[in-house]
Amino acid sequence: MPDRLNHIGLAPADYRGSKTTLCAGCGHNAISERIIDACFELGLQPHRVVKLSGIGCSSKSPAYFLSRSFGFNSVHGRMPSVATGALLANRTLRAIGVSGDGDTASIGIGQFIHLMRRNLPLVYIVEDNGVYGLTKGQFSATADEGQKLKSGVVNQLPALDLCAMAIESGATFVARSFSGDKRQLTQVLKAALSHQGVAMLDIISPCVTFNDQPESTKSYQYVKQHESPVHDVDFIPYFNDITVDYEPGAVTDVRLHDGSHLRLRKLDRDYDPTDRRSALGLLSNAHGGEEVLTGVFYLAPEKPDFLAGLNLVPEPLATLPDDRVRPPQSVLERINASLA
Amino acid sequence: MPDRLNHIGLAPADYRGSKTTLCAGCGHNAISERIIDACFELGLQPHRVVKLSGIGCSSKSPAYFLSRSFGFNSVHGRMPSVATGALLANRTLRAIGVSGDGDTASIGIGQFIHLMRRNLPLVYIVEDNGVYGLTKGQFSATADEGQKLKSGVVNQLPALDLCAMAIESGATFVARSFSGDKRQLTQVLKAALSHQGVAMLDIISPCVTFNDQPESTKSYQYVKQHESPVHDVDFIPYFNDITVDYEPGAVTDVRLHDGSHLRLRKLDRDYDPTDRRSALGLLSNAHGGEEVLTGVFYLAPEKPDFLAGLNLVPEPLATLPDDRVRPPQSVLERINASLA
Amino acid sequence: MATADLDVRRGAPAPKDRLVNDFSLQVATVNGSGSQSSNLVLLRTIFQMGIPVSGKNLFPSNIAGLPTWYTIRANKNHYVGRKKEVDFLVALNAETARDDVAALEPGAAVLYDEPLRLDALRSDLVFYAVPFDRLVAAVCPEAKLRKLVRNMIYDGVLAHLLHLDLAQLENALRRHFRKKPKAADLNWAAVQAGYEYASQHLPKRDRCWLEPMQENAGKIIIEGNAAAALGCLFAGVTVVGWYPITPSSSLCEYLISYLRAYRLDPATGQATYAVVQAEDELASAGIVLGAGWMGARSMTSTSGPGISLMSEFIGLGYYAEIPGVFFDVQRVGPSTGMPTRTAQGDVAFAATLGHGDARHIVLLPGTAGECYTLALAAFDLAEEFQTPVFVLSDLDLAMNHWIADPLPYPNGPLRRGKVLDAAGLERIGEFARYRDVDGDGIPYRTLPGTDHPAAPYFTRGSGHNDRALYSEKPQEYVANMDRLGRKFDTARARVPAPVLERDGAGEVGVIAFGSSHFATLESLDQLARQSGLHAAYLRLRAFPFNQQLRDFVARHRRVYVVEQNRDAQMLDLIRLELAANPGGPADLVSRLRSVRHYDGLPVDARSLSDEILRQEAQP
Amino acid sequence: MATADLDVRRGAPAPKDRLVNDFSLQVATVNGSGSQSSNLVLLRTIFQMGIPVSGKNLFPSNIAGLPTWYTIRANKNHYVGRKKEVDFLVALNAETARDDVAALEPGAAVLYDEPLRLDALRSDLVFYAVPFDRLVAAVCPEAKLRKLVRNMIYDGVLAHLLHLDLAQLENALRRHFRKKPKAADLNWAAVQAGYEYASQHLPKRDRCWLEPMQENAGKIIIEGNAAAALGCLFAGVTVVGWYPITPSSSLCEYLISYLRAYRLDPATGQATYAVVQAEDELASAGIVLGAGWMGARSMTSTSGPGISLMSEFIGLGYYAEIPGVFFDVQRVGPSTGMPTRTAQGDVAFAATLGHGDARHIVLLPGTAGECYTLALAAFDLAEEFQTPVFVLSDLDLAMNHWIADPLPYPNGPLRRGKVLDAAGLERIGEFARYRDVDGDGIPYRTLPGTDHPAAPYFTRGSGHNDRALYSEKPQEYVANMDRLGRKFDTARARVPAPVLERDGAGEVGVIAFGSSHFATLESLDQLARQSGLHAAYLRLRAFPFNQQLRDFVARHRRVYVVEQNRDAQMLDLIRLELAANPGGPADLVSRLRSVRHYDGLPVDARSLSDEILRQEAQP
Ligand SMILES: Cc1ncc(C[n+]2csc(CCOP(=O)(O)OP(=O)(O)O)c2C)c(N)n1
Ligand SMILES: Cc1ncc(C[n+]2csc(CCOP(=O)(O)OP(=O)(O)O)c2C)c(N)n1
Ligand code: SF4
Ligand code: SF4
Ligand SMILES: [Mg+2]
Ligand SMILES: [Mg+2]
Repeated sequence: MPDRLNHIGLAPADYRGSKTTLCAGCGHNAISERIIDACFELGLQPHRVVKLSGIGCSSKSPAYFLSRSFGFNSVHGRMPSVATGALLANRTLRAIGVSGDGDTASIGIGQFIHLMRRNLPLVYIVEDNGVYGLTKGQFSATADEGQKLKSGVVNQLPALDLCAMAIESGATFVARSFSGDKRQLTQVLKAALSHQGVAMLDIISPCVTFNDQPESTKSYQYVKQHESPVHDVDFIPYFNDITVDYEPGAVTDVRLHDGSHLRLRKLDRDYDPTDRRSALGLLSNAHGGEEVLTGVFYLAPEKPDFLAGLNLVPEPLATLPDDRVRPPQSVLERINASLA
Repeated sequence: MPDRLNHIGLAPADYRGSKTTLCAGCGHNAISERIIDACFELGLQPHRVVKLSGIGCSSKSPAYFLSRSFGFNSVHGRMPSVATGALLANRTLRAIGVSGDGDTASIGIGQFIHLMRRNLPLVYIVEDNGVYGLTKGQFSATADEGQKLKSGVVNQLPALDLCAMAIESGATFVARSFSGDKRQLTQVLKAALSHQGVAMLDIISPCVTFNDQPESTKSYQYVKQHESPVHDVDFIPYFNDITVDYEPGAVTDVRLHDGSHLRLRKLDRDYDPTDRRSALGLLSNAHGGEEVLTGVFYLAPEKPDFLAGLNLVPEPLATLPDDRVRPPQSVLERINASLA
Repeated sequence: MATADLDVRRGAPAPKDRLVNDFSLQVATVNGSGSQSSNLVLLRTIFQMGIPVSGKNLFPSNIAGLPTWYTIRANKNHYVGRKKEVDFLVALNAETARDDVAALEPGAAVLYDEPLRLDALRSDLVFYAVPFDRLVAAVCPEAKLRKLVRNMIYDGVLAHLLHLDLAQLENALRRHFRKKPKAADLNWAAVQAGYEYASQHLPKRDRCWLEPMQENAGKIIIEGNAAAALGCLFAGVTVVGWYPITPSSSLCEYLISYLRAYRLDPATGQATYAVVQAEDELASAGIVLGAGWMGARSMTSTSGPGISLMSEFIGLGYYAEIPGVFFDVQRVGPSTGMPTRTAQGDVAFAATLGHGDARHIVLLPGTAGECYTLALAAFDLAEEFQTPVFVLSDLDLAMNHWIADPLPYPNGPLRRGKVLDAAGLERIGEFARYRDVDGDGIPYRTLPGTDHPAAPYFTRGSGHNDRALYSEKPQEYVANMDRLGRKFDTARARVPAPVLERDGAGEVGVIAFGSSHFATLESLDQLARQSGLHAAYLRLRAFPFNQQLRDFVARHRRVYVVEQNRDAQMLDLIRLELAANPGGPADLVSRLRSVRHYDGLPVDARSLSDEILRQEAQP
Repeated sequence: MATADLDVRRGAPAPKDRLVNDFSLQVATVNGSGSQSSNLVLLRTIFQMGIPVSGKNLFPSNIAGLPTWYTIRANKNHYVGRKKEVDFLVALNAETARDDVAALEPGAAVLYDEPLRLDALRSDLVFYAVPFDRLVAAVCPEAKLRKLVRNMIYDGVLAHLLHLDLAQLENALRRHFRKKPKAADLNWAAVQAGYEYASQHLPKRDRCWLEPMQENAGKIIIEGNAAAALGCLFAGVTVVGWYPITPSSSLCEYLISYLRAYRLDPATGQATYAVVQAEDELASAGIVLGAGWMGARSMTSTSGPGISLMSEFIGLGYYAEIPGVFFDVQRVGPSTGMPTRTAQGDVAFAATLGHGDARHIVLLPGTAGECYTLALAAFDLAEEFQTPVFVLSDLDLAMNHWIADPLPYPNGPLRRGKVLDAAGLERIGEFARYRDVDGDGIPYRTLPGTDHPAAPYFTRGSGHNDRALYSEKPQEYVANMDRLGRKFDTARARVPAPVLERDGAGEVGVIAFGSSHFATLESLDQLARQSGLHAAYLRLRAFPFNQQLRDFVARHRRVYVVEQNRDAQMLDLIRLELAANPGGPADLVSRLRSVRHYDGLPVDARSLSDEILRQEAQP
């Protein structure tokens, strides 16, 4: 059966990447799938897209989608500046940045805020699991207050709300979704990819390996009981992807692999995301609560993006011909004369 | 006439520092004076106070108050971590951190947010002038959108609201004041110095030398007209300190040295600062407006501070005797046995 | 190694062909598939049999699903460095099995999961097929748990084949699962199943043999990071700021668990320490400096990327003269390098870290035991010299298990340096923070909070005079810089001295440090035994260097500097040392030769010997 | 300098005692008091009189109120480096006046503000009192503006005393205030008032004399940072990420104004460049790398603290092979060091920046003209070698005014390196991002957006094979590292070669670089004239070094390496170069000697000569 084709004649396979090396059941893999779907459905030209990331399990994922696009796996927490340089050099490309909650909210919160403030036309995805996956399970700054590590360390600090932070800092598209919500996530991604300005997507993406609630007595913990007390997590069981599907305005309970529950609430259909003040109010009401609110919280489609503000020539700066970037000899002569 | 003494028998002079090397009329000098007043009035023991700062004109100012306290002028934008280490080492001291808007909102926003989130018992003062004073007048991230530099560069980015950021991040005492408002500033400083947790004070502190509105035709600009076009600002005129005094609930117009005006509004006496949500709402209403709202926006006196959460012994960790920090030989023997 | 005659299809080799307590065994598996317990139990069993042994985990930068190899080397001569050749392969990873088998030397043995059908690949190896799935199903009725215990089967098979002491094996296993008795029972059943299967179906045909020895009496087995953490514990560390990064994370994680166990006030349960997981490495470094300034024993641990980020703060620490201990557990390359591979690549960077002129004390543990003792020394040196001190470990040392002597209890009080309290200030009269009172370049300091009018001072970088007042005066600047230079010179005699590990015939010397130690020892024996080359061996333990290094070079005609980086960084530091301090033979610098290993794997003796012999053959 | 006989109270010295076009004048004043215009007008007047001259601003890390000194040196022999002795002092700062006067050599002249009454301090100097307040009041009725023009009075006084060409002075002044004619008039009135006062009341008694020459025909006068900015402009820079820091800020600020003037599309007014003031130096470095990766000519400028913060990113740039130009305008010490003092302290740090093994191309401009030409070269080299390139300037070179030849227009197209577009990919068939196709270690690259199926690749640090696929294979890692080493070796012959500035008698050689150049030239003349020592002089312009350096050392018995840091960083790099590449005389390394200057002031010839002579007197 031949693949269905999109309006530029490409098949879903043309948007795939290399085989994932993340854990089975990791939310990040589901997000990669949705990015593939969204790009396919929008009919983006893969070579007109660039992928950038920091460091972490999440930041590895650009290797697992769009292998026909260029990618840059840079340094921990500082991808926003790399993306800024890249887009300045070639404003004609669409850029997707993938980060983790450690990469963004801990080491990277400074660059995150300045990225939002600049409103750089970048789809910025935080694959948010509340932990440092790649370094084996320490807390990130989005971990819930009171959460407990295997070692017994309890997180006593409040979680940073990246959506509120983004709006405060000047972002023009701010949304939250869940890795397993195929329908909503694909929609949000498509909207973000069509937004002219920074689009910040905080995507809850459970880490099946480290984000476990020790008090839970279910599945994953059950396996854990029988595992050996080596310093690192030794055995990583195989999990299937979690999926949910629910309506705007509704609430759904997701059971995670560790047996804990996540309660998601979707914004109503009639929610107006263009009012900054009410978006912030909504988030400050939800902050620290039991439910995770999902949807597009804020949208300022008219605000000119950073590149627009620079009044650049339309062509990529990177490849302007010599005579457009080197002033003629007469200019130098004039300058020399003024200094003589 | 002998100086009046406070309740621990010290005179105001005992709280002074070395002679300032900042420009005459700089708001930062007025803030130093208020810190001296507040510490004197509270009767703090100077040797029980430490002063920390980053880099900038503002960050120099700890040398100009409390010379009987230890001070640490560290690196640009990263004073919060130094203060964290210092307070972990000796929780019995009171710490005052002084930063600038460049030091805090530009290079330092990451450490700022994590400091607020940790609720470290530090009085964190931002001497906020919207520019980098010490490096001669570039924009900081609190500069107003649309502001123009001498070179003609226009600030196209929205200003970060440090008060809103602080509340979002978890701060437990958040206020804004004006360097020239002697009465309010002293009060706020005293309250902050008495708060057990992080106290973030965003103090508007005009830079007489670089924060000039080119369209203004008054005083400072007038001088500028007659100055030579050297690359740097060459001549720095002498200005007197600006002072204001107005009532809660009232509005006042301050004329700055460059001839521009600053409109300040003081919170009503009956404003309730303990409600996080309304504090954020208030700030999001004020954001980008014409007025600068002053007062204590938010206060969460009950929230335990970072040091409390660590369950430390009451004495300074720095000077615990050997036998309290080195476990006895029997412990090592037990450990060795467990590894044998 | 006369392997050619071995008939791999027949019975066990004759005693003379056996590799008794002298072979390496590799388990090839998939990351996250849970073989770590089986491997550690195996390692510990051999350890408990009194045989020198080491275990090295070669793992990918990944949580689950990529190939990983665990190598156990048993060696009666205490050669516990990496050995390139694998004598016994346990092949459980379908993805790499063909390559793994292809890489073996003739005569090696392969234990494999039956469905992989590896025996068809080569005819010069000994193959043992084991039906893992069938065996595990029999012992573990609960399907869910099978994957967890499946790997324990090969411990049982190996018990039979290698002649493991079954009692020790059970002991090691129960010890491993001491907090989960049910898991212990289940795993032991799997071991037994493997053992039984092997006894019935797998007649011994390979050459690898274990026989009990008495070499480990009183010894411990420990990872370098755990030992370093214990060093910090017993050094009385009070403030820790850290940020996770492989391969350093486990240092702080071990430390946290030790602190929680042993550093709570018995009466109140309150902590005599504070640990902060910082938001990044800039912040960890700031925490270390803030705490050190305040008078605490403070530290962090990180790896190369973190050291890069700490450059500004550590440079400030040098100038502002603030103590602090910085563990750098080295790994390969930049952030997206090979973070789970080992290297000694930060030697030069650490020695002079920071813009402008700077020189740092760098300690170089060569054994797990030294991860402990040099951690202790680092805190003393940091406070005595009021300066950041590096301890350079690496992934091999830090994350692998090593046999060590029991860790010695430190003697004498903590050496906290020249700190003046109020009484001290009274005594000395005038206090000038940066004055060289004693001629050793080390000034006196006071701690914030000291209740004395002369105590407070204002801390900045280098723009100050000896009374810590702001100054841009040229002479005051030079005087301060020269004093800092003097202070560093004072350190030469006070840092851990190099160890003359072997004396040689005078012609050839070898210099090594850090985790190259065991491979170097083995290489020296190889060179002596196989080529009659009797080389001396000096093991460096610290920068700055002292006279012993110079003398060692002067005593030899050719001196090989062994290190695990591309750019011969230690060699360069030695060259500069010899060139900067002339005296003795004029050609000292030109006696130095370089032996480098930088492929991400721990260095092995054979590579060293080959390279030294290659260079010896040249003029 | 026979000054002893000078009768400081009598009339003008005899012609033979005069210092004609050979003296230094210092204006001591207070920061922010507005003397910069008077000083620049003075400098320009002397320049326009055809006399070689330089101006150095010694300012504090402060905006207003602290002491500052401006030194103008006029020298017929083109000695425009710093001279320690001041021949003529303009003393306007009450706070430092006593010290300033005390430091003068006998016979020097002092022009001072009358109320300071400095003439009572010493009897062996020539004093001129000037009533500044009275004079300025007369020409400037508006009290508010008096402070602004007050300093112009000393230009008038000096015009009389030093024999400045009045027409040139007026020309220079009007040129300076060209955009503010009213201010020009007012200032010119102040000059005239000073001139008149001096003519009437101050008979010439000192020895400093100016006479017109023809040395500056066709020359320009420029700060190093402005020249560097012009280099970037004509190199076709397109993306700039920067963060303010003294003394580098003015580089980007000049660049911004040039870009705004000359790089807008004439038709649309749209910019062919993008400049971002980043939030810090980590971000600037990230912007440079992101843009370089995308194919833009990108750069940043910073100083030491910024370089420290960029360590991780620049290290990544080396491994990921991304072009980018990094200007490091060096200053003294850490953040709270002496940020407004000059140094060459980042040489070693830049050469190997980053954890792990790394080697960077470092360019070393020695003149303002070279700040321009080496900026041009840096962009070509960065793209040709696909690597971060440093340009190391310093405060002295960057922020002071220097005479230079007119800046030459670059010839030939931009050299953008091995970039393959879609057509190129078609042509070559197989594309492997990190393959050494040409044997020079430099691979080919494609730019994001290239519309060809073979174009895209995934960029990471070092953990990849030659097709840019993730790999942890030891051999692939080593192969890549070795190729990077080869690439660096290729650079030896392609970076700007050292310049043999002087040939000598063969015995003694001097090596210098950067802003030490002019002092070194002068010192060579001093040594020859005063001590008969005819030394050769090789000026380095880049790291890595090449054969010329080695040959130079081989041709001399003793080679002095001049540099402005404490730790002899360049000497160390040279030692390592000579030691690592043996061949030629065995004792090359031991021929090197060190001449260091690190007090924060620009190096001066006398200090160099004295130090060389001191060492020459030693065995
Ligand atoms: C400078 C630096 N510090 C630390 C690390 C180690 N490190 C790698 S990934 C990671 C955390 C990743 O967490 P997150 O961004 O949440 O990603 P996840 O793995 O959870 O998807 C850390 C600390 C690094 N690579 N670089
Ligand atoms: C790492 C680093 N980058 C840059 C600088 C240069 N620098 C010194 S002060 C300053 C800005 C200060 O601005 P702000 O904090 O607003 O203080 P202000 O001078 O306005 O009071 C900068 C960029 C530095 N010292 N260190
Ligand atoms: S460790 Fe967690 S975040 Fe990382 S790949 Fe596995 S499930 Fe995903
Ligand atoms: S430059 Fe501005 S901020 Fe700095 S001291 Fe002067 S007035 Fe204050
Ligand atoms: Mg995460
Ligand atoms: Mg400011």
